[in-house]
Amino acid sequence: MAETTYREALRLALTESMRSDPSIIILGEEVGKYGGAYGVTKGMLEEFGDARIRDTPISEEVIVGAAVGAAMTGLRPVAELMYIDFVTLAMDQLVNQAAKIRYMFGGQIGVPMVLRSQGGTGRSGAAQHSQSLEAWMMHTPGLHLAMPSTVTDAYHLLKHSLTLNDPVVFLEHKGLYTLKGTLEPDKALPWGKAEVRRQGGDCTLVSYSRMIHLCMDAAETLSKEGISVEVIDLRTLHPLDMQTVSESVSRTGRAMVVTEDCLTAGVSAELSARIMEEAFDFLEEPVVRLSGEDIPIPVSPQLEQGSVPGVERIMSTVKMLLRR
Amino acid sequence: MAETTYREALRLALTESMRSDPSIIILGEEVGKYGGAYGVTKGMLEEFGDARIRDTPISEEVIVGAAVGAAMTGLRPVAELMYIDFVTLAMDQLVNQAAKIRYMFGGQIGVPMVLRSQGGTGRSGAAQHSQSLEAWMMHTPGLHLAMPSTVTDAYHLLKHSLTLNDPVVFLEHKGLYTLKGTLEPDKALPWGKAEVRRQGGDCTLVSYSRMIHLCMDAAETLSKEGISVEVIDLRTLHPLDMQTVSESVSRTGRAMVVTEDCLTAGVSAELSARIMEEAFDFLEEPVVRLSGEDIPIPVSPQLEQGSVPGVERIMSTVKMLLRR
Amino acid sequence: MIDHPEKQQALRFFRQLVRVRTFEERVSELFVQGGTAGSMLHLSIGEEAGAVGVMGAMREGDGFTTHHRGHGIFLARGADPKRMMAEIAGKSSGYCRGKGGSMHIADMGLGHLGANAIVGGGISHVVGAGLTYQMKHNGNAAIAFFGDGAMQQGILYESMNLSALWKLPVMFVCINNEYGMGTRLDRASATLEFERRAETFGLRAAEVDGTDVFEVYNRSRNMLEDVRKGQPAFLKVNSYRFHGHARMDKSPYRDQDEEREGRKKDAIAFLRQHIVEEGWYQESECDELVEEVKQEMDEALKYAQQSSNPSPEEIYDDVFDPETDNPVSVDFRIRQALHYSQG
Amino acid sequence: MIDHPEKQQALRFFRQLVRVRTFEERVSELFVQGGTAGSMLHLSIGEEAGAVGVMGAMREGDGFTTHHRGHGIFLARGADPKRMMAEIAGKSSGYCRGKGGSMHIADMGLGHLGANAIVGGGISHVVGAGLTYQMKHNGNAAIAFFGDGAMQQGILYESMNLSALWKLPVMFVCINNEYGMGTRLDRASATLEFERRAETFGLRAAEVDGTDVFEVYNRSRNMLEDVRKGQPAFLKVNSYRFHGHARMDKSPYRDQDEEREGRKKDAIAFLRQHIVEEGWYQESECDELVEEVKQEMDEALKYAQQSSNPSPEEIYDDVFDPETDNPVSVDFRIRQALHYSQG
Ligand SMILES: Cc1ncc(C[n+]2csc(CCOP(=O)(O)OP(=O)(O)O)c2C)c(N)n1
Ligand SMILES: Cc1ncc(C[n+]2csc(CCOP(=O)(O)OP(=O)(O)O)c2C)c(N)n1
Ligand SMILES: [Mg+2]
Ligand SMILES: [Mg+2]
Repeated sequence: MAETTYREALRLALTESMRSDPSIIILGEEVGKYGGAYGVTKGMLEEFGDARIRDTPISEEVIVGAAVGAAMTGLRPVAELMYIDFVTLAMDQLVNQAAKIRYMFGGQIGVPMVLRSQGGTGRSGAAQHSQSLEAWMMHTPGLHLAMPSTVTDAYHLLKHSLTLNDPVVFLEHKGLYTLKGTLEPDKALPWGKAEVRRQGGDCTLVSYSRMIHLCMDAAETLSKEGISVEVIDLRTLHPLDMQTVSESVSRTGRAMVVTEDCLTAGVSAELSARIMEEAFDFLEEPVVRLSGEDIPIPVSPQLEQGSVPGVERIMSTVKMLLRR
Repeated sequence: MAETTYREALRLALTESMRSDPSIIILGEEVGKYGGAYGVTKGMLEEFGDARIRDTPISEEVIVGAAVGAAMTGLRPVAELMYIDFVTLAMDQLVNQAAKIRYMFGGQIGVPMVLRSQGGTGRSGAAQHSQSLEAWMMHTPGLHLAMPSTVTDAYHLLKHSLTLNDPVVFLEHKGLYTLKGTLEPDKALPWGKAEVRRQGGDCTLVSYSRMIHLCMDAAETLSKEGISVEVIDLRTLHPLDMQTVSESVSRTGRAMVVTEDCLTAGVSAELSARIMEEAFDFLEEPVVRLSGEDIPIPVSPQLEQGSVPGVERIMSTVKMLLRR
Repeated sequence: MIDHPEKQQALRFFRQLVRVRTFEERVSELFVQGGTAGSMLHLSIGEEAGAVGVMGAMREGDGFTTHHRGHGIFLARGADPKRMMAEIAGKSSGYCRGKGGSMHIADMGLGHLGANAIVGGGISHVVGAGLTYQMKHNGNAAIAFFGDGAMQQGILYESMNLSALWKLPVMFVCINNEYGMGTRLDRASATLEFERRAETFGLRAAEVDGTDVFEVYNRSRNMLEDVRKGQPAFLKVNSYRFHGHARMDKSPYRDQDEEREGRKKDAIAFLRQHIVEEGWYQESECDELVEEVKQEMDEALKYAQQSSNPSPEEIYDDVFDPETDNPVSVDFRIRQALHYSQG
Repeated sequence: MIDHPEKQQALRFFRQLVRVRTFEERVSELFVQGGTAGSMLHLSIGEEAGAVGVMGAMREGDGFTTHHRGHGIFLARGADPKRMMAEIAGKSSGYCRGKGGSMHIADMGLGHLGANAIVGGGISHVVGAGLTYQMKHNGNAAIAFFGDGAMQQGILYESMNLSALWKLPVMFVCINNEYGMGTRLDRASATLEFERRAETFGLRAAEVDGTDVFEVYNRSRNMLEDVRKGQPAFLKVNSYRFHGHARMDKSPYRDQDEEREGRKKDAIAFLRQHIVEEGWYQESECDELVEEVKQEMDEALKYAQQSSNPSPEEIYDDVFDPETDNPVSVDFRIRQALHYSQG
């Protein structure tokens, strides 16, 4: 089968969904003529026209707010924020409105929208263009939260997002768009189910998005040293598939969470706490959290790299955890 | 000594600080003529005049943004957001600007401002007026985060906030303003130091803000049943005094974190993970997280109450933890 | 003999105005009895003509959002006062089953896309609704109601611009009651030329006397014709907030004379006088109508009082589509962690 | 013989304009060599007169913020091109010690309160700076530079209103280069009457030809006089973005003819012609000046290339005031949890 990029897989998911569901529209900055800042929607304007692929002004708050209103009245909008860092401008619409409307209104209506964006380091975007802010959304009841790491997952998770009746925050990673892989369009991929990317018996690495690839590289190298690491890709942070995780940890007895977001009060805190809660009796060591440093992201590529976990540090931390 | 309310203690802290530091100004909605939605700044307009106590339009984003600019140029602004729920409108200014300016600019300048607000349940404010959003700030490097529970702490923490050279998010609780207590103006209260509010040997309760009082009530009742609970008030979530916490947990072997914010990816996740990391060898049981439910806050007073921890549930959970 | 159409309209409007005011008076009673859910209760007394006039010009299928002071608007739309009152009391027979309350009443059936407790929070939703209507070519319009205070929220201008840029069937209605909480308009806004502001964002704009329900109605109707054709509009309805900001506020920040004058701007009194002068109703007939409405609202009040509270386990309902997701309780998690049986 | 003052000014402006353009050309080279930190590099070629003209009218003590396309503005303020270039390269000799980069250059000494990578993000900071200056009665002004794209960000209007309401010494300068990324102004804005918008928020407003540095300068100087007295102002400087949005963008979305015409709006070419026509400089003297500037910028480039990268442990510096707080590394935490010795 031909290789597909993560970017293309996303585009394919959007395209196929739009073909079969006329209520889907895309709105955001540069999604049309420009084809998206990271090229995800390139060519879609030509197929779907400017009524369904809508370039917007630089007005993040109304981009999300209009998506909310459209979703309430019968459309299924995909609102794109160019960088997740800009969600800071639309938190009211995301958190106080989109996430709460079904509940506040007593279940009368859902808000079937997808907020697509991308985050993370890797392009020296500095402090305002490199953040990983998924913990905020994970902390917000009412939001689904998908963070695909592979070509096939990007495709299926986005397609599934476009069938849910509640808001989905769909976070891509700027470092993954050029990732290549074989797209398996027929793979069964239930929403909210983690995937064991690699089996192993010595310890369990739990991660998602770009960090999965670093974990896999680390696991591969470690395997040559006789260390057997299990790698779990959560795929979605809401729903969160703790069953797969605790099953694994109860076998390995050692767990390490790897995330790119800042350590303190980040996603790794929740995962660590949950693992302890669900597999306490099996834990030989405390759950280890290898996350981004508690700092803004600096622009220097060297410093940027040091701000988030890398393969070397994953390996050395696994070894510490295993007392090797 | 005369009893003082939490509200008065805050006002006193502001007033004394403004008397001694002419660079302090207050800006926000209704802080002047109205005296603050919860009455904290009542009467201050009369003393300090409208150049220093500034009513603003309903423009949360520029309230925080103007505070940032004022702080960078020599003032020490106290920006008030009427409800922490409205920080959703000013997250860019708080997170991308205030918290990162010192770092992005290579240490050239700090942003000495205090963002005062209040959160929590207790007044049937419903989903957009009852949230506890401190986890977002705790997850943001560059912010101090204070959440006082007592009259004396409110006073000292606010005064200290007004001496720091970095932004402080100062979160009051709408249910505490009428709390009475003896203000100890001379108490030494180092920034970032937790307080053991009650000593006990059977388990450690870690909490802050309003929940402290519920923990204390629960501990009192439990003591009559022969259960001895230690209660630790964190006071500030950044800095976070884990030393006091782990010292306690290493004695009691059992820890429970009580917070009002939503459970998932909330403050209790960080505290739970940290306790495990720092006191793993001493833990007889997993750290227990008793937090707000993962739901928006409903308006019905009965439902609202059920959304967050109460004294009864603290007691029953402690008993479960102690297998009584 | 067929009634003069103006008479019919006048009487319809009069009844609606009285209904709004009387409803708010009952809400106020409910509050005093401690029967409302919470203290954040904002009465629209003094603003009735804005609600009734604009609503009169709206059509079935149109959508709208309101601010926190939206009881009157929804009632004028045809809401059931019983279910409104029940919602304000936080009861399960309310529009939102006791989850939303006064500041979050909504009803998709009547096109009420929701009251909002964030100043400016609901404005952008009508942009999205307008987009839906435009794409469905259904001729509907989407109307955002908000207060003068929201005129300083940035999202309003983003919303205006986008509506005009995309030629959406959207109308922005500012219910100007001269105050945002304790702050008089001129202490919040550098200029008072709100219509000019709207025009520079590409909207048609006008202001109307919010004590004259006919003027409000006629202007809205005219505007809405163009709105439906893709020319978004802005309407400022001038009125006065008779009472405090919230039910407990005694407005000490307002000048007594100003208040006295302000309360004279009473659309109901004006219309009643007009109706009597025109001979459409006699005073006694007006009294009868008022009495009828009182009974209606008394019943609403009673209904709310007698309705039951939602049951505790309902807190987990409707966070998500029940088909796909349901939150687990904190207690469940704790029991799981401690290996306690669920119970 | 004393030079005509206009000549002196013209030559000063000419040098500054050439410096800005040459600086940007060197930045572009640095990029091609892979020497810039990141690809988010926005050149201000074509916008030089806005930077030089407004800056010429500013005084010592004035503060300002810029958008992401702010190199020229800061250079015109008197920045050291070496340290600028080093910052763009992410080196420790840069203005922000390699932490900020192109989009976050700042220098408190020169009143540069920071470039900002959030469209509209720095605008409100001048409101606060203006408040400081007002309270200190120091006669300073605070100026926000931003692009036409920021005209649709709500915070701009909140900032304008507050500045006018509080009579702050604040000036808003929109460097209109007709595009926000790939979107031409008329596809982003429902109306193009930005000055009218500003006026409805209480500002004095004007637009100027951004290819005429004298016009920009004179208008700014006039405006700033009133600004200092508490009358905030808005200035739109019309120009054209000669190159792509960021260094890698080839602007496929732009019409070729439009680009060709746009690039003719060249403030440098116009001024040079004027200078030669007036006989203030001969062509050869102009060439000499250009050569001098080239050398200056070559040196800046070399300086940046030769500067060293910040050292890895610096990532923990300056998150907080070093006197009060310093973050602990993730590795430290892990070692602590696993009882490993630190190291
Ligand atoms: C974003 C936001 N800021 C502040 C508040 C608190 N608040 C509630 S109503 C109100 C005044 C609103 O004034 P206006 O828009 O004129 O409406 P009115 O109350 O006069 O009907 C304020 C400040 C809020 N609910 N939301
Ligand atoms: C809040 C925000 N939204 C979007 C972006 C991405 N972005 C960066 S520059 C830009 C275009 C800005 O246009 P304009 O304000 O006209 O400035 P110019 O680039 O033309 O100088 C966009 C959309 C951003 N950095 N910040
Ligand atoms: Mg008002
Ligand atoms: Mg531009």
